[in-house]
Amino acid sequence: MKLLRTVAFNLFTWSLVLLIAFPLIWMVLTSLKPQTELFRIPPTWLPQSVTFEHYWRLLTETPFLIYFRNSVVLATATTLFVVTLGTVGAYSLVRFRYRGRETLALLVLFTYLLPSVVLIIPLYLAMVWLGLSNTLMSLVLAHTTFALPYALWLLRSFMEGVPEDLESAALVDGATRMGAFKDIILPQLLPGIISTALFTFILSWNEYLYALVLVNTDSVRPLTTGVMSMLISAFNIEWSLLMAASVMMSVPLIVVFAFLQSYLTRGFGAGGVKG
Amino acid sequence: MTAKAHTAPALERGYARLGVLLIAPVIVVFSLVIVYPLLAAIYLSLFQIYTPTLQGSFVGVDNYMDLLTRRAFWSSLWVTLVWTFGTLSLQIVCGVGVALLLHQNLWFRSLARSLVLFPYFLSTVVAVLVWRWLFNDLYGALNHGLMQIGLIDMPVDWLGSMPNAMIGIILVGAWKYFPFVVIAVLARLQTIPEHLYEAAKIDGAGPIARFWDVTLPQLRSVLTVIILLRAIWDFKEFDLIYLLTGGGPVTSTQTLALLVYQEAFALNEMGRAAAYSVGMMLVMLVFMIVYVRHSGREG
Amino acid sequence: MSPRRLTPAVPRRAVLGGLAAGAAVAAMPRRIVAQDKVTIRWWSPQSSPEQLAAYETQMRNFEALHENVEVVFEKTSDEGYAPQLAAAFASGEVPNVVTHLPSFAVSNYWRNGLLEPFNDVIEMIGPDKFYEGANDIYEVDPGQYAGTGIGNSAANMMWLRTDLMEERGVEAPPRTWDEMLAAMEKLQGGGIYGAPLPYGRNSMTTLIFIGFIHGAGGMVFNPDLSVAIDSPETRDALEFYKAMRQYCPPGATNYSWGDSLTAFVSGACATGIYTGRVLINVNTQNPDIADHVTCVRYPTKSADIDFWTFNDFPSVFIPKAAPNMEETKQFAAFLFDPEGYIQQLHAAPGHVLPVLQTISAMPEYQNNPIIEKYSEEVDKMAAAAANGFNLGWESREHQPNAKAGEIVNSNVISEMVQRVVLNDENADTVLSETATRIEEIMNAN
Amino acid sequence: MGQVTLTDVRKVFGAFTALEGLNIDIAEGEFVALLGPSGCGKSTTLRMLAGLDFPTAGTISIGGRVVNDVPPGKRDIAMVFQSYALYPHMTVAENIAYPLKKRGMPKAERTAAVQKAAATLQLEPLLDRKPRQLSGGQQQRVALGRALVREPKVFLLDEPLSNLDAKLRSYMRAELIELHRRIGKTMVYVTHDQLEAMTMADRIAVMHGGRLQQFDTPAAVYDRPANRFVAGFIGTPSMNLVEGAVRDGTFVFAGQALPLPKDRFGDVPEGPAVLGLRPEDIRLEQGPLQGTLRLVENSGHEQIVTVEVPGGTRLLVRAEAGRPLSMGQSATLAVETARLHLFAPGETGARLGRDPGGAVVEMAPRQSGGAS
Repeated sequence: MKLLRTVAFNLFTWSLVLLIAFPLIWMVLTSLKPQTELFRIPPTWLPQSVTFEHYWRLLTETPFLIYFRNSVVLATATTLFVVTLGTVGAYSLVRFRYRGRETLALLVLFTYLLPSVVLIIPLYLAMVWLGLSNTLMSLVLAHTTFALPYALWLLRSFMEGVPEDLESAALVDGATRMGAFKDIILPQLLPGIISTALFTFILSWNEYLYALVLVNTDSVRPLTTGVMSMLISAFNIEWSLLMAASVMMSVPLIVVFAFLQSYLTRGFGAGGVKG
Repeated sequence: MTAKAHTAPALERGYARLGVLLIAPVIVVFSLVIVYPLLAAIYLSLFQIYTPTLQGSFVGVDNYMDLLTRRAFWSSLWVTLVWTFGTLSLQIVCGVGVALLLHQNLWFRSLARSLVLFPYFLSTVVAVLVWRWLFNDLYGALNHGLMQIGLIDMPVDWLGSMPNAMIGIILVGAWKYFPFVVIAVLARLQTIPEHLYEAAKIDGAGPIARFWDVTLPQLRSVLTVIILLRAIWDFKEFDLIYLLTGGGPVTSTQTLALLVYQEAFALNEMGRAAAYSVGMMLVMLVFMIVYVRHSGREG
Repeated sequence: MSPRRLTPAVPRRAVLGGLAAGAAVAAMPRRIVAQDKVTIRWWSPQSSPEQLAAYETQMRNFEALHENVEVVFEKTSDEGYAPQLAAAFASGEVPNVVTHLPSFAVSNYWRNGLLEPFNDVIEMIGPDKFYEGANDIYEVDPGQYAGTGIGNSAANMMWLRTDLMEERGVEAPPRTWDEMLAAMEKLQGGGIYGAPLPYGRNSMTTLIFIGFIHGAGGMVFNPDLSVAIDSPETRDALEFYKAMRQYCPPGATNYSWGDSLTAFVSGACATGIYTGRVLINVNTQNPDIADHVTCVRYPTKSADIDFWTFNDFPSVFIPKAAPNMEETKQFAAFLFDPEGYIQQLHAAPGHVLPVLQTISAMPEYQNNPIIEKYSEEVDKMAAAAANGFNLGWESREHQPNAKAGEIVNSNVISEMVQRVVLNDENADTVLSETATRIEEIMNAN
Repeated sequence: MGQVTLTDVRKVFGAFTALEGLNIDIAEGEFVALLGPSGCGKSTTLRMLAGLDFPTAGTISIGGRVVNDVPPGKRDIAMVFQSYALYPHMTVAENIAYPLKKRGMPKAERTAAVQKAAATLQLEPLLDRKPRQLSGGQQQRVALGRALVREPKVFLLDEPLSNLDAKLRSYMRAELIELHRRIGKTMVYVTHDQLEAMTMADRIAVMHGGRLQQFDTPAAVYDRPANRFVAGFIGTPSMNLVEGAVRDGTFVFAGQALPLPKDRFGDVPEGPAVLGLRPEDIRLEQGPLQGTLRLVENSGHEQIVTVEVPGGTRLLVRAEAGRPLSMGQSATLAVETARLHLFAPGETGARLGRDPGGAVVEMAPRQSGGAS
């Protein structure tokens, strides 16, 4: 009886899981179908012949790898920048007392409300003034607009989860504030930092609107807009290539995910969502 | 030395200085990438401006009068609210439900979790492409599958007519973002002490009663935060809707973010776009304050 | 209409200066521009792999002739060019040459004082090489050109499957709307739809439907640019467009160019509506039907109403703020150098048609498998495109309409189609509201 | 060397005054307990000594040096936290070595010092473990080890035993006493547990509401509480405190009159006052008070009896084990009048009258005293 219940539960849950994952499975299947099979009516569920030509074309005939490199550089730089600023800033917000601290914390929440659409043009002008227009750096700064508040907010809760006594103990033991930060707080904060870094990376990796407006050279275009403009045009929608590109865009995320999934969930548990 | 020590807590001031120093980079960056564009947007909203040149004339509050009197803003606000409410509730219900399932003992639980969580990490562009391909009227798997199992005879037009288009974006939005709820709820579920359930069992509570009386109250704080965050993000959502329906049919799925984009870049009315976005922020601010007040009082 | 009215009182610096006032960034140093090498940036939304290869040839050829010049191609898109150019103009960091935007974008930017006069370039190319009247659309003031065409396109050709026509007993291509509906009745069925007309809220629906308004004998604007859309002809067009809905795939409510094209090329629809791009796509993606496609001009309401071909006049223009103007103009003219220009045209044979009659005549141009195989169709399209119009210029009598871009982008016309066809709203109400909205847009700024 | 002095220390958090006019003088080698209920300011005092909090006014000096502006690490102190605050990512050895490392001690010396401290505290087998692999008592010893190893002038201990179970706590208490005896360093020990304070400290500083109430030896605090708060706070079960008035050389309450010894209370003016009587100073014998037994709690070695006297006042009385007592029984009470206390009314009403020795009790709490 109990076994039966277990089996039924597993079957039910797994069919639900597969249903949720179906679009992803379909994406992979489509990317393996030859172009001629793609537009068959009715569609075939499983590819009748499997081909990797779309992947090959993507890598050899299109600037996909350039976009890919740009995305990697962009997301990594954004992550480094935002997490560094965020960690130090969160330390300041949580463990120091000075005037305006509370207001600042409130402001962070407020910046959540800003729609990206509003910021684009002024931001673009600022980038030009800074001499950064049409560079990856301009996207790094633009991504900061949404990534930094989020990172700061996450890291703040993680920081609050680090017992204050640890820092006090380090101070008494002879460390300076920064020494205690480096020796004691950073190692304690590491899971939180990793978790925040992952979220930041993903946000930046997936961003579309700023990338659409702020850069227009293939040499600095990231994957999101690169793939869209390359494969969806007025004269063709290359679904098979798109699906192949989609799979390849997701590969780094899969890798990251496979290795660090526990950080994501555990990180959240450690205080990320306590508010 | 003694006299100085009496009056000034120099050590404390030193620490405060260090604290300010540490937050300074954040403030500088915030001023550059958030405060300045925000002020600029408010400033721009007082002009009538041709987007490509940013040339324009001062019109005072005309753009705000436009906002109040024209239907566009209000109908987009309504669309935004429908979308936000629809997708958010679906995200919460599915998120909590799936989290509860994944919290149980499941075969290959870790794999199942990865599969479920993955849509959240997928690029919006990819998610939209995959779904547009699924929704495709002629070659799409969704119509084909539904026809095979006999639910429909003719392909359904998923994104081009109402209410399908709204249902479509709500569905894709929920699919894309419910894993966020799953992650957070799952993390919280793992910290609910087992003895609470045991106590409830001893008191004779069945599984459903245990969910309502034990699980849900324990989840409340986390749900409060999730709802706030997701509501803000959904309210602002641009990529997903823009790429899925572009706001159509007619303006049935044109949310405020899309309206702002259209005013700014299709109609070249940067001033009005700025005014609309300021309006959009105010709406969000009001909702947020009401929500925070409300949940603060309950909690 | 006077250009003065479009250039408001406050100078550009007023707004920009105000923006700068609050921003510390204003004080930051500008990027140091590389000195010796002159860089020319070229933007286009058209960038299929074949076209890119052609561009590459043109750029390298030019660089070979001008040692100190480096040309870089930067891709934009039909959806993305508006915000990107907006950002570029706003910042002054403009590209040197922009190609393949619709002609009405050119007049819009010109009216706002953003473009460099193009007369010099036309002189360099040789005004007599152009087809007669090819540059009329760019003549913003008498003798003053804002740009020129990089090509012509006949966007609303009706594509037909001759094999299906034979099989289903359709003897001749339809000439009138009634014949069209009759043909649809026969052609649809067996998993094949009649036509991939666009009903989406996008520019394709707008542009194609404007063709149908003209097909009913109506127009959107009177020659003096007063709004003329609220007319019985538009009603007829809406009615016909609505009647066609049942012959279009369900997803046509969201169709844009790519979807519509693919629907014909994949064999899902018996007819198509597109430019000559169909030819190359059919040959590469669905060779089975490649021998059975042909095209005619799209039917009109009755045989006494003339065909109206939609030609978006893919353009070339130079932003006024572009640096290195001398080299820029030389490069713009060089785009029409036969070797590169023909390769560019061959990248999508029949899609972009030459604007220089000297080119059409060249054997190098004619010597292309697609153009040879479909010479009849290509000729038909060339003739149609040469007499084509668009919303920026609805007839020879019309003044150029600088607001056409905003009207297309506002989706006001595609929304009108959707409201009547999809939402079944009352056509009279919708039409009068549409007319009002168009007037508003015309009067804005 | 290890003397600690707080002079007129005041601490204000926003609108809340946490400490007011605090003066404490701790001698070299002394073991002082800061005792009081939670929120009395004892932890704040300790944190200010450590340099983790900052006095709003006043001076703190350690070893004769004013340390207000000296960062914690340079004050030559060591601190043991209630949570132990062991660094979770370091092994036991690394934890203990951390303060030495921060002072730049070479590695070899560090290892030797760690070994020595570990030997003292029997931590050798645990040196390579991480804190989370240790029991509470072991963690406690590591925290002590980390404090010991750097040989500071002053030890600060913040409720170090409160997270241990009762048995371990009494064991560690003895250990700490032993440790203090052996190393002879100044120790400041914060606790809310009077038993710890009474058994371990040379002197106890009783604090309440941000003020020092009494600072004296355990015996003095017990026998001569400086005010009503100290009287009620020290002692288990706590002292009976009865509101009434002094009239005609007697203490009058609820219609009863208790004669006051003239040598001690002859100078006390008439008027409202509070009578203090420890349970062991009342006996269930023939005496001036009548009462009824309301509750008898037998703990094996003694019985605590709640007696209700007319007027409703309830008094706790300590009685020897084995004596037959039952609820509802009536009894008379004898009072050891020589040991009764009298306080001015109010929550911290001062002690009234003379001590048995004859000196008039100071009206203000005693603030300092010589080393005992």
